[in-house]
Amino acid sequence: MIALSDYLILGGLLFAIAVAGIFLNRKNLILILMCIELMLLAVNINFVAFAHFLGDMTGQVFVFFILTVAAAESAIGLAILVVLFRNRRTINIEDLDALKG
Amino acid sequence: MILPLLTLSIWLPIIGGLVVLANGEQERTLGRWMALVFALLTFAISLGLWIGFDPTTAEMQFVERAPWIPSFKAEYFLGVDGISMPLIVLTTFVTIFVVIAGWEVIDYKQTQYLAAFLIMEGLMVGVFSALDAVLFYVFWEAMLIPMFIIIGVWGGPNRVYATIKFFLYTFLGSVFMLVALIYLYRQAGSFSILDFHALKLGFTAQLLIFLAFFIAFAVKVPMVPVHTWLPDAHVEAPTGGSVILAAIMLKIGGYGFLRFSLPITPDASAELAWLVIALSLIAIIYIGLVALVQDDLKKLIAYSSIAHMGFATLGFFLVFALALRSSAVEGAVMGIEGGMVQMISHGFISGALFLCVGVLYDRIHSRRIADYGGVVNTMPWFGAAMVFFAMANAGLPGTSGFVGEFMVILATFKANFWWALLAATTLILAAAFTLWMVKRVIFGPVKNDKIAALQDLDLRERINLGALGVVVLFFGLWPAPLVEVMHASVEHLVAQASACKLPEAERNGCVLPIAERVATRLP
Amino acid sequence: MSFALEQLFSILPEMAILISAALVLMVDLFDDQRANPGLVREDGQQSASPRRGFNHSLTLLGLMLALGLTGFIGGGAPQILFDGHLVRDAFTDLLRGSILIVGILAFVYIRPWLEVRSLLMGEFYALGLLALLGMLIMVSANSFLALYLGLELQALALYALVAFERDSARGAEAAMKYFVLGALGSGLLLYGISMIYGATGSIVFGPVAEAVARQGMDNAVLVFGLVFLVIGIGFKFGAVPFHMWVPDVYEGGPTPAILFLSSAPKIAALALAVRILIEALSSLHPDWQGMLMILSVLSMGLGNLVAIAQSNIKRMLGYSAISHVGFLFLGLLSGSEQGYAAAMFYTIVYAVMAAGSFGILLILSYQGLEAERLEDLKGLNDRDPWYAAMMALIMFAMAGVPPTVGFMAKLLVLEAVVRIDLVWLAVVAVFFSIIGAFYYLRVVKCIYFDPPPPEAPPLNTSAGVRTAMTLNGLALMVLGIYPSALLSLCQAAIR
Amino acid sequence: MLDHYLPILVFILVVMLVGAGPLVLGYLLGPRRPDVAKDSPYECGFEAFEHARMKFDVRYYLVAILFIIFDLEIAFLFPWAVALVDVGAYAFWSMAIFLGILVVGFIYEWKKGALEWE
Amino acid sequence: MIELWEDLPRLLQILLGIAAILLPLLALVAYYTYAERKVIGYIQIRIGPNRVGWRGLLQPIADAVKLLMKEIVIPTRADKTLFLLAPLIAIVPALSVWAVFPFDEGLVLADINAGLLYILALSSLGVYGIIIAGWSSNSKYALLGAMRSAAQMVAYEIAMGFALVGVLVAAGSLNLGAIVEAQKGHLFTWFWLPLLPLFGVYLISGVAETNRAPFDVAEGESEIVAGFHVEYSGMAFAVFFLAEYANMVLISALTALMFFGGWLSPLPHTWTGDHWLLGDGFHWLLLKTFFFMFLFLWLRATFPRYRYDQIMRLGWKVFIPITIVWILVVGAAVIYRLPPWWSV
Repeated sequence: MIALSDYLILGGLLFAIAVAGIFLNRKNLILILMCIELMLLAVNINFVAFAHFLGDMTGQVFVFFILTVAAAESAIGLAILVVLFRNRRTINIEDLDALKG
Repeated sequence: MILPLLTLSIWLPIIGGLVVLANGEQERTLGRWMALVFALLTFAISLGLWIGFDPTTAEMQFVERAPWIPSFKAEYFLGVDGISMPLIVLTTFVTIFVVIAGWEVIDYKQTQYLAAFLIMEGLMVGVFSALDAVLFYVFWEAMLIPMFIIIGVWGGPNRVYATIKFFLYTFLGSVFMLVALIYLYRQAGSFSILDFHALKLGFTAQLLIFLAFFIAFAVKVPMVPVHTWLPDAHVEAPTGGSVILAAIMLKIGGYGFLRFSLPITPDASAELAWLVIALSLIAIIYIGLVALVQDDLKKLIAYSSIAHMGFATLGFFLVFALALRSSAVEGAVMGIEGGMVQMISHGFISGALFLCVGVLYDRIHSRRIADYGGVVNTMPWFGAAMVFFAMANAGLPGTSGFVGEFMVILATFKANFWWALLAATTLILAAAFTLWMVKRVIFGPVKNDKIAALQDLDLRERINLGALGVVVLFFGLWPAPLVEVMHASVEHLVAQASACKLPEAERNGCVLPIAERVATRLP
Repeated sequence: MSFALEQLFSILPEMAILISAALVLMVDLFDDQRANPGLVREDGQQSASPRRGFNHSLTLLGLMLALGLTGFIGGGAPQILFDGHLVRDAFTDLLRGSILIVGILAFVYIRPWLEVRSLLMGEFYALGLLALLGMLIMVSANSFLALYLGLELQALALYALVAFERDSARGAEAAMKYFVLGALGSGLLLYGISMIYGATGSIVFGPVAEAVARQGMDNAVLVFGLVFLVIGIGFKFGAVPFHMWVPDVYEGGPTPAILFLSSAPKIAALALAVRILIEALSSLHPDWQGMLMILSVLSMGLGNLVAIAQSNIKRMLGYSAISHVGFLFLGLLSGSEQGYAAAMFYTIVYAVMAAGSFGILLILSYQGLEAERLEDLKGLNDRDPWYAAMMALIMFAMAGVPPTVGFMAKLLVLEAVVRIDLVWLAVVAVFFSIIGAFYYLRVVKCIYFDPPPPEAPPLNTSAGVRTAMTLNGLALMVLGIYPSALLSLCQAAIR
Repeated sequence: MLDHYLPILVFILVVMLVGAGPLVLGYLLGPRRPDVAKDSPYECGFEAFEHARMKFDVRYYLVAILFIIFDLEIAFLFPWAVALVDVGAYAFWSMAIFLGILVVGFIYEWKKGALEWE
Repeated sequence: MIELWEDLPRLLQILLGIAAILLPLLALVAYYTYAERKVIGYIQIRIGPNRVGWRGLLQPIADAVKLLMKEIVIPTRADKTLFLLAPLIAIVPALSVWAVFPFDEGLVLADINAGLLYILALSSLGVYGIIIAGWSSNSKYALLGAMRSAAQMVAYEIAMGFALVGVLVAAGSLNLGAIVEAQKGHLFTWFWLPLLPLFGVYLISGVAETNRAPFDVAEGESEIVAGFHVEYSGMAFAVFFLAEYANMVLISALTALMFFGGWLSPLPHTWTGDHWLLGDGFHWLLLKTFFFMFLFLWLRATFPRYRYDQIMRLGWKVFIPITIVWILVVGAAVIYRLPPWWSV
């Protein structure tokens, strides 16, 4: 049987990959958006695992809401991306330097 | 008392200022008359304080106490004793002349100018009468705002630098005081300054609190290493700003020492009295020398102010050295009283001197000593006034300047001969820089065409300088009323300052507390 | 699953906001612009069509209604609603009210700007209302789920608002940065929540608090989750070192959006912190106190120091926001009711100050120029003494100079810190506040000491804007002189 | 419970084989005679004008976004539908409100032309 | 017989079950292509294939052999892996769905509670195959066709999903067997009547989902040649082809299951008893499925191709509002126990 800790480690790894992706990736914004999604999915794994092992439905319900929010988030993220691309003709992170103090 | 005189003298000018402000820039004549009326009214009310004051007691008088921030135990707590009351009257008195001085010469946004001074007056009265630390701090800091704007808007060419420097120096000093006040609140359970006076404190705590207060007040006074904002501010400020700055704002620092440092942290004050005294002596001598080489009229007066305030702080902190001898309590009282008299008389004299400079500046638009010479030829009345005030500044007997200096020097002699000797050099130095200045500006041949074309004082200026001159002369000849008013309070203060506030554990037999510890440090 | 109509009664303000958002969207949709070209004003500028203005009125009406309802249903014993997911107590009442008031101010200030740029669209209002709705849900949340949903509703609407100026490259970039880091923050927060859920088996604050109290700090999962929660809160507040988005967003975003994002969301973020750290995890106070302390000192330091170097006033205000966050953390980390009330007081006051400062920028920019450089404020006193006075008041309040309320706010948090014998922290705080005073003074300097640019037009603003700004500025003064009313509300809310 | 899903797993594996089998067979049995013309992408007989990875209309993106959002609504509707009888009128009216909000958004999209495809 | 079955190892049972489902299914799909040509031929008053075998009955076999022997052309600059993966992604979901399909009461390979969810999930995967095929071909026509058909499929996916929600509300279960059981009674207790609008939406969406005429713009020969699979040849093309027809069979079977009572007899049980022909049984399901499969062909022969914008409008602006309204109606009916369907 798969233990709770295995799920947590999986979730943690995915989460770490996502966070690392956000910070290390310097090329493509789409990748960042995907990392954000991955992050939320990692959280979902946690929630489902906990819910399963606690025998409590709340965690799964939470996952439902997270999924919805993730979808809305990616919708807005992509919309902003489109606006950005239209104005700057690039989605390269290194080119986003208009705002520096 | 039926009328809440203190509340009135705080809020009447503030409301007056707002009224003047609301009156707008168009109705200028109405605006300045209103400002004058408010200033006179306030003075009249504060005279009520003097008249109703009972000089036989050190108790707080005219007390008003109402809850303010209940959850915080901060109160609207006002009251005066013999130390603060004269300063309030000084404030309301000087403000009148500031208003008159700004009557015609201020062209740009005059109503804002007058309103700023009226608001400032209320706040300053508030500082002197607040007995709640939060209230005190609020007034203390709020003062900065109108002053900041006065210097910044109506000041000279370098005003921005000067005003920001002024603000930041004073702000820097005072925020540490805020932390100290909060700490005291935690210990005392209320923000009442009187409760702070009664509070027992350990030595380290006292030391830190003293330092926090010291930074705040030393900047304000100003004492030597942190004095550099003052010449800048004075030079750049408009005449009225300089007058208020020199005549009253500096006094707030001195007042702070008397109200906070000495009674709240007597042991730490004793421990560090040498520092204050040393700095005061440095101010007196070194700044006196600096004043000698100034070529700017205002700067010269500014430096002389620093030197004179050094006298005041010297007088205040003699108390520990004098408490050494049981017979010298009187000396200690005299030192503090001398300092107080010095502060008040300096209020009149420096105010008058800045007005004099203002008179010249309004005509010639220069403050450089080198631009003047032989003014007395075209402006005899002015020449007379200026010479008079210059002599008063140098401590000529018969003027109020003499009384304070004399009392402090006398007290210093009782404490330590060498200190007194150093302090006495001021008589020479002050005479040197003022008289030399007078010689260069007033006397001699008419220097240039501008001087030749000068008009003598008009009525407004005569009233101003004349009234101040009368006061200077009055207190110079008969200082008794002033000294009597504060006597009881100062005695009480000396008693507070020489009591040991350390908790039992830390006393180590300090029954003869301060005196002995001071004695070990005397040369 | 119990259902009673009274439960809906307690969320009437939220419902009012939701309905007005939907109405605004619909009204705007069916307002045919071609049939209704708008009036041409004397100055040749095309004013919005009457029905477009209707959006504005509808929004304000909805907010006022919500505010009235908040007062109407407020007070009384705490009510737990919807299976424990929502709550209505004094805390909710006060923060709801504050958010709505700040929201009303924001909408009043925003209008002329939008009007001049023909952006007076229903979407802006609808998004703004939805953001407010999210905040209201955050302050009434009693479970991690409700809190998270409110947070996201608010954040998503704000992301869109920042990107609202579709042709602005800087706006888009700011929105992207805000989005990525905001999403990252929510993700971290969520990860923390999942850990807390795993450790306690519940997402409702009450049971979580009980479970945490039982387990204490021995449970590694709990502490692990706590770290993520604090980081998430740090992101949402924009506390150093999670502040990267703040200056860029403040600088790049359109001013109205920033007005929105800098004011009321701070109150909601406070609710986030209070609900999580104080209601759910108060037993872990020793753990999070240290973390907050680090965040606080760093925020005050970096925020104030870097702000000095800014010439863009929006960016400067961004750094100033960071430093203020540092200050309000002081109240939170104290762990006492007094401290929490102080933090709350500070936050509400800050929201009002921020709304006012950006309001002035909007007043200055609505003529077409985007006022965002320090120079744009020059000579404001000559152009309009009253606005100058108000801006000066706001700046002094931000610097914490009495008698403005900024001082009272600082005093309260400092007291809270001194109360737990962290005098050194108070000294650090006041030290940084002196540095902070410098750049606020620079703004006042520009307003009062510098001559206006020769081409600067006089400021003709509507009576509504003037009234709002007057109330805004004077509130800072009045609250400074008489803070008891608000303070006692804050204290009642914390209890 | 997972036991029920075992057949599904096996089924999917088998189906993969069934799907891959013909491909492999076709690969093995069919000829392999590539030439340039045959392997060039179809463009009505012309040489390719430009890169095939072209930009396409933003409307596809809009559709994708709308799909995601509506699909998630469905995700909410599924559990609701199954549990409707147990939860009763409360659930029904909650969902009515939810769908009401959804409809507001839908009307918005409609009027804004997000659903148009001229 | 039963004992023998139960003594088999579990895996063998499963494999046999799978074979029992897949082999007939594949045969059905193969002969569906033949049926299509024949039916449309007769509708257009011609004969259709008749050379290979008796009446052309061996035609599908011949086609398969022919395709098997053809070259699988991989265009230059195509993403080879994805190019070959795409047909697989198309066919796997189309066939995998049958794992949870109940053919008769209790006759189901995997009796899971979330059967409908599984079907919905898998059938939405098919679109990936199309997108990947279009993108990896490195051809404009393929890409455009893929985008179009993807947009169309997702649009109708929503309508379909909403329609399924209606079924769920009516049945109160995600289990397909339970959904059939919920329709027990007679022809008029089947869900097609109370869910008439949803039935229509589902059926038409099904046609659109499978990119069949009249919604076959994605591969419209006259517009964009053959859409996403323009570059596919040989067996790779055949697999796409297979997937499409498998999907049609699936949609038909699901319609029969969800709206037409599956294996239930149209006559009330009280009349028929357990009669081998008139009573419930697999043959009813088969019959109903064949009917809908025929409907697919009929539609293709009858209707002209829709324009793309009309397709999108139909999906978004007609079907979605209808379904939303009807979900609420059904919900209210269930909650407030509308006779005759939910009077219990």
